[in-house]
Amino acid sequence: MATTTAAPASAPVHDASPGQTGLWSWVTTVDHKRIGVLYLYTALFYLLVGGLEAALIRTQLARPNLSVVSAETYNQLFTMHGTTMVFLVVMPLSAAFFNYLIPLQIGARDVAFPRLNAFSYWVYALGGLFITLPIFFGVAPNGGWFGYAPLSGPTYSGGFNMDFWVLGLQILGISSLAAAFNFITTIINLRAPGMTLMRMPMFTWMSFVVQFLVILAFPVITAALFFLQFDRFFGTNFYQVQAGGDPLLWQHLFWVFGHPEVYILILPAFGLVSEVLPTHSRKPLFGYNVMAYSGIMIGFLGFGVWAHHMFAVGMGPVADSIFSMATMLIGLPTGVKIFNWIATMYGGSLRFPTSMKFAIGLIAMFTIGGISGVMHSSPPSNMQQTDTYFVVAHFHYVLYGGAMMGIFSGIYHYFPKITGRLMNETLGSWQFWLNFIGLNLTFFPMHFSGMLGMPRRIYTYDAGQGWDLFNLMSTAGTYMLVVAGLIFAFNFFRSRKVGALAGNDPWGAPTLEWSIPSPPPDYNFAQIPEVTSRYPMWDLKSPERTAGLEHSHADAAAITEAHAVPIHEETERRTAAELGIPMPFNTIKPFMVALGIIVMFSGMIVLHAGKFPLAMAMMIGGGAFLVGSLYAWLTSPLE
Amino acid sequence: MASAPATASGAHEAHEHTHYTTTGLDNRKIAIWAFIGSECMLFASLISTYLVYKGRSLVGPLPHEAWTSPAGQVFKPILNMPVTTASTFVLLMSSLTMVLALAAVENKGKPGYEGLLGSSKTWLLATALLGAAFLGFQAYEFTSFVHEGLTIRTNLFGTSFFTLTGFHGTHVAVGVLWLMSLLFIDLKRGLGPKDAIIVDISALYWHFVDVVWIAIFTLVYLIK
Amino acid sequence: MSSDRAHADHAHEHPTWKQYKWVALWLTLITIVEVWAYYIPSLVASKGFVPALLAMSAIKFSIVVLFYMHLKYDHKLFKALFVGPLFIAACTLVAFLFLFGNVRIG
Amino acid sequence: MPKLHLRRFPTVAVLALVLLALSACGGDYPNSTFSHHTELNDGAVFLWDRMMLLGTIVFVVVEVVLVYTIFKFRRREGGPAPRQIQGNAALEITWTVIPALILVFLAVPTVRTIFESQRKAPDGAVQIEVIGHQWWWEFRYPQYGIVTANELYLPIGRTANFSLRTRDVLHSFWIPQMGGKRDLIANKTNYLWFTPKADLTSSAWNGACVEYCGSSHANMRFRAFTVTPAEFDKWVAHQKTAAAGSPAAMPAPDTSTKGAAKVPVKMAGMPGMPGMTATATPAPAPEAWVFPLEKMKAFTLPSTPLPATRFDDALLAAGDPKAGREIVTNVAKAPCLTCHNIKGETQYLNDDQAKGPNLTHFGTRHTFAAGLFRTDARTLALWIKNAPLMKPGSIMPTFGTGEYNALMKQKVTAGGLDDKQIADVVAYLLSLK
Ligand code: HEA
Ligand code: HEA
Ligand code: HEC
Ligand code: CUA
Ligand SMILES: [Cu+2]
Repeated sequence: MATTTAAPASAPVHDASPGQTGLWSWVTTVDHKRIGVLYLYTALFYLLVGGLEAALIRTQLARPNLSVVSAETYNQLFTMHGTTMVFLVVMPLSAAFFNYLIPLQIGARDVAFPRLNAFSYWVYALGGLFITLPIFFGVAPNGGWFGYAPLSGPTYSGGFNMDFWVLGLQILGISSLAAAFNFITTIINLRAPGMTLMRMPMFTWMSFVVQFLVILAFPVITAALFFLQFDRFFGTNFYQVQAGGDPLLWQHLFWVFGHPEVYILILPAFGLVSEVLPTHSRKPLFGYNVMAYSGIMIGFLGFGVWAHHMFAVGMGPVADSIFSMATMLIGLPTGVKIFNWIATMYGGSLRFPTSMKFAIGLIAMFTIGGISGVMHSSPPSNMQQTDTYFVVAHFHYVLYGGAMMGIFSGIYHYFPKITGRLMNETLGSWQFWLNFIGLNLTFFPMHFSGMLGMPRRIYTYDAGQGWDLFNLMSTAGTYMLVVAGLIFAFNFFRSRKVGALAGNDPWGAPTLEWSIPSPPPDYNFAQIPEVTSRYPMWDLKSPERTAGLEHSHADAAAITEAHAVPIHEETERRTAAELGIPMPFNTIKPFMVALGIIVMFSGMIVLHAGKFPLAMAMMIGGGAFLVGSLYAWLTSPLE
Repeated sequence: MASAPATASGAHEAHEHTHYTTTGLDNRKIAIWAFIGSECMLFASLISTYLVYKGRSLVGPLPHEAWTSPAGQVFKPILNMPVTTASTFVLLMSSLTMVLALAAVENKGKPGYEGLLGSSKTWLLATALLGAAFLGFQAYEFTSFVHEGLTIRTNLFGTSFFTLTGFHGTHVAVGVLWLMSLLFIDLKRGLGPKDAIIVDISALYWHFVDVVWIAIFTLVYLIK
Repeated sequence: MSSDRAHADHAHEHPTWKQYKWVALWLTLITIVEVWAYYIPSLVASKGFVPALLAMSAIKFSIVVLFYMHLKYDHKLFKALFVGPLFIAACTLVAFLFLFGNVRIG
Repeated sequence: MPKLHLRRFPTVAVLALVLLALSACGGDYPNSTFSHHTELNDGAVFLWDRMMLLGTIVFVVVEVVLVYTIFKFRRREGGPAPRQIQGNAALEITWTVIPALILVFLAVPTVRTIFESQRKAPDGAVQIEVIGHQWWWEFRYPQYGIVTANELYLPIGRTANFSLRTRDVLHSFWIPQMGGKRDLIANKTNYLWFTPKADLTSSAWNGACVEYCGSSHANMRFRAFTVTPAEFDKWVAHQKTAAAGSPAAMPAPDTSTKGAAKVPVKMAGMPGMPGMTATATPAPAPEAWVFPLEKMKAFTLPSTPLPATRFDDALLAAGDPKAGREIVTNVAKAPCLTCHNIKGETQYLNDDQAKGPNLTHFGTRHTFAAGLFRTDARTLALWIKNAPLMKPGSIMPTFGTGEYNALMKQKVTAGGLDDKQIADVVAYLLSLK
């Protein structure tokens, strides 16, 4: 529960919402910014967990034939490392930014469904515990992060381990789906007058695409997990080979979800650096339209390439060829992004605060991961790469070198908006360089160990296989990453207290969120700004930069209806009540509904333990609690 | 303004006093369409699974073919067309009553909507009842299958069939509950044009569930 | 987007009782034809059976969506929100049938 | 604002990469995928080279332009305000089209190679059935009626056509130096073929399971021996025979010089127990041929650490194969044959039911437990005593009396074997030449 205790500490330095302090206010909040902060803290906590898991993995692999951890523990470690990093770290960190930024960037007072938003968070927070806690009892999931059948089924994983995984992912899916419907609606419907789609900040654009990936990809894994759950709990035959079940069904369903999922992980980071780069280059984003379209393109193509994870299963030459070429195609829209970012910087006036370093780091490192991705996409060659450390190298370059770098960039960039204070740049610089070197030291050698024959997911390997040096390097690099992580944590907590005051707009950034105080008051915008171009804050502060841009006014009706005013900086801090802005009430009900869900799911575990009456009590009790809370929620007024 | 009284009006996120929205559309309607889009993928996965496993069961009973077990027991083809045709018809008609319910709510008090056509209560009730009838047919179908030797564990057909139709049935059941709560509100305070949105989104959901059944009926029942 | 506002607010004329009736009738008729065809062995055996059934259910599907869900008359945004996912879902389903050998090329 | 550290950026990166590349070229890499030992591998390496070339070009272009930009356009005091450029259609088209062209150069050979490598295996191939088990490999040569485990013999210059199946979860079959990799999937048979090139000498390779398959996935390895056709024939002829000491092997004419029924046979070449002798029934012709241990390079000899359990060497030296056979082949004494088959002995299971490796010629295998251990008496004794202790999760039960049975979560009492019995069993197993 480190999350809930850590959370209050993050209360903004000068709280803009009177009476909004204490644990209770955090449990009941429906403010998108506070929910964003909750996401941020929780996900950072899990980053620590996932990072420590990685450190243990690497320690075990430092030398051949070590026995730092047992085989069984190792298998739980890598399963939980992958699951944690994907579902409990990168997705929620992205969600933290969705929550905090989208309403601010589009000029809204909150998201479309504030209580649903709180619900998403609590389902995530509780679901995260559900899937993480078992590791302390040695019964953590151990089937790998993609849980291939039949190994994940009842015949070969009889214990509770995979129950936690199946049910845990279902829970997390609920959270992601609820959030996605919320953000889709928010982005479509709550933009300030004049904020056309093609004027949305690039982060909002990428988030928009991601929400569609979520609503289309998650139902598929939901179905796949239901099948597995039914197999495990009710004796159905979906993946039961003795009844003729086909293990490839799981694989196809999983990767129909799994590949879009990797773009769910990367696109928000792409969005963040698309905010950071223009700001610190003092130049607009190069090829804005193409940047938006390429994001859509990546998302769309992402649904047609899943089987590139299955080139070794023997799909036959036709399918192999089709999926191979579709996969290669994705390099094009992604390449456009890389080139456009560089072009954004080209000819600019570059400044290099930590956020910029990380953003550039993303460009440099993601490219490496992207290229090795394209190398995977050629099946005859992939046959030598798949399930080796070469793949591990690929996905850490895109995930750590891409997604995490982008997220760090975003954290440094938006920390002043969130807390009102700047992070320390010297420490930031240290963190960046340790990260940069550590990441290359950790993951670059994996290309070699992989191509030199080292399979992934092995808890030990024999001496004399030609892998010793590379593994040692990887482990050394990991320790550097741990140090970098500690520096980050220190910087983060310290800067919250003693960082230099930021003011509204410390970076000279172009978008709406910088027009309001840091941290923003609970109502965000005292008056909804009217947007006349893509870079409203530059319109205001350095109009020469946006002179070449198309400017136009929103129609009068919309302006009047929204009580919108021309773009301006808001500096005064008043309460919502003083301004007469209706704010949603705090409420515990979303938390209660989430709790009901968790109790029901826990009942399934108890059922597996054979305690039928208790299980029924939990499921029926949890269900009743859920329905009751939901009824109370739906029938109580929002504001 | 900040403390508008509770209106106890069903699925209410956004509230009475209308906020500005970019498109002028209601948030909830956008959300329900996004949700329906998402459901397309869910049902595509379920239907794909059923089709992929079609003809792969190692033992009977089977949907369209007779099957003799090694022990000599004979199983008839299991699908019962007359019953399913009836239930399909019921569900299709429930869509008709649903649009009538929506029209009644939208046009309450308008000329031409005075009599039966304007009675939202009748149509909501009719829709819920038709939905319940569909569920009744399904319950009958499931129990008779079990009696004939097909359970969710028997073979791949049983597994994927019960799961697919079960998921659909669950959707119908949720829809029936939703309709009943609308009916409840209608009885309590009457639904009028300003409530059209909450009826509209439930109607969209309801029709979508119907549309899914149209696909299932063809792919599962009609095509051998 | 702002230009859509006026049109979106209340302007969409919903289909009327007359249309509703016709749609219901068509749904019934097509269903009858489908089930009738199911009972004629020679039709079932013919090549056109499956495509015809698919076409008929596609028609039913479409008219419910267009008229009962009034997508035909509604904001174009909703069309996009529905048709996009439906397209991806359909493609995925078809791809599965090929991948698992239910349908073969040639 | 702190000092800029960007100057270090290219230097460090380039240096690190160069160092790595160097270290990768220098050493000895016994499992390298860059060999050209099969046509399958040629295809993969060709594509790899192509990708490496194109990838390097893309990489260098991107990074050079990036680094140049970073240096060239750093903010300078009093520098000019940047020109505000929103985009450039021509440029953007260029950097879409050029990568597209690059991809064509990759896609065309890719598709060609896919179809080439997945066509039917040529006639005259050795058929090999590979069957994956949690956590060991079964190899069958249906043309010769051979069933063996964990060690694979491949004739040089002749196509090996593998059909791959699994008895439980998914596995994946891979010999890095031979190229390719194919998953073993339940309810499906997969195929893979390649031809060890004629210029290969008789040598040993490592193989591994590369699909996560549970606790001992890391321990699911195997050896492959590429041998000359003549050697292969000799090996086949011998492997076809029944096990030494089995009733089936008995009636064979006694060819030993002394005319005695039993002769002490020197256990040549058995590592770990030099000079240990055992009595064995003279094996009938043909003469056994196995890949000579001396020719196995260090990397093919496992060095898996053994558990701390001690075993009395003297007992081992005194092990009696005949007594051992009594134990192993008598299910009343030990249940070995309820899982293992030994050709020529009473058979309880057909090959498709056997849960454990076929032990007929166990003594001819240099490694056991899926390549985890070398076949020597001491290791084998520890194995019989407590296999799961040496190989996590192993389905081979714990037999040593007093040993902790992890599966049953209790110590072995009834039905266990004492050290003397184990020594006999070991002697017997090693005699299965
Ligand atoms: C952030 C996550 C992320 C991203 C963005 C990507 C991006 C890509 N991935 Fe990756 N991938 C993963 C995460 C990700 N991947 C994960 C987690 C796995 C492993 C899962 C597991 O097994 O556990 C995986 C595995 C994986 C495989 C399967 C490997 C195997 O198991 O055998 C393949 C195969 O094709 C692949 C391909 C690609 C390709 C082609 C891209 C492309 O999108 C990359 C495009 C980018 C570029 C190409 C660089 C920039 C472009 C230019 C500079 C233009 C010029 C370029 C060219 C002409 C080539 N990935
Ligand atoms: C986003 C995803 C992500 C990220 C960031 C990482 C990060 C890391 N990963 Fe991970 N990894 C995966 C996703 C990820 N991984 C996946 C999906 C798999 C496959 C799993 C499977 O096979 O099933 C995998 C597998 C995997 C393996 C292969 C295991 C195997 O096959 O046997 C290895 C081995 O070295 C590894 C190592 C590392 C290392 C050293 C890091 C390092 O980069 C980690 C560095 C981070 C830290 C050391 C934490 C720092 C701490 C902080 C920043 C604290 C901040 C806290 C506060 C402010 C409170 N990973
Ligand atoms: C429950 C089934 C079972 C029984 C009973 C059993 N074994 Fe095993 N045995 C196995 C399995 C499974 C393996 C493969 C283990 C592995 O490599 O993970 C094995 C492996 C072996 C090996 C190594 C074979 C190789 O080539 O790797 C030997 C030797 C062996 N068993 C001997 C015996 C003897 C002797 C007995 C009787 C005392 C016995 N086994 C009883 C299942 C069994
Ligand atoms: Cu078998 Cu991994
Ligand atoms: Cu992928």
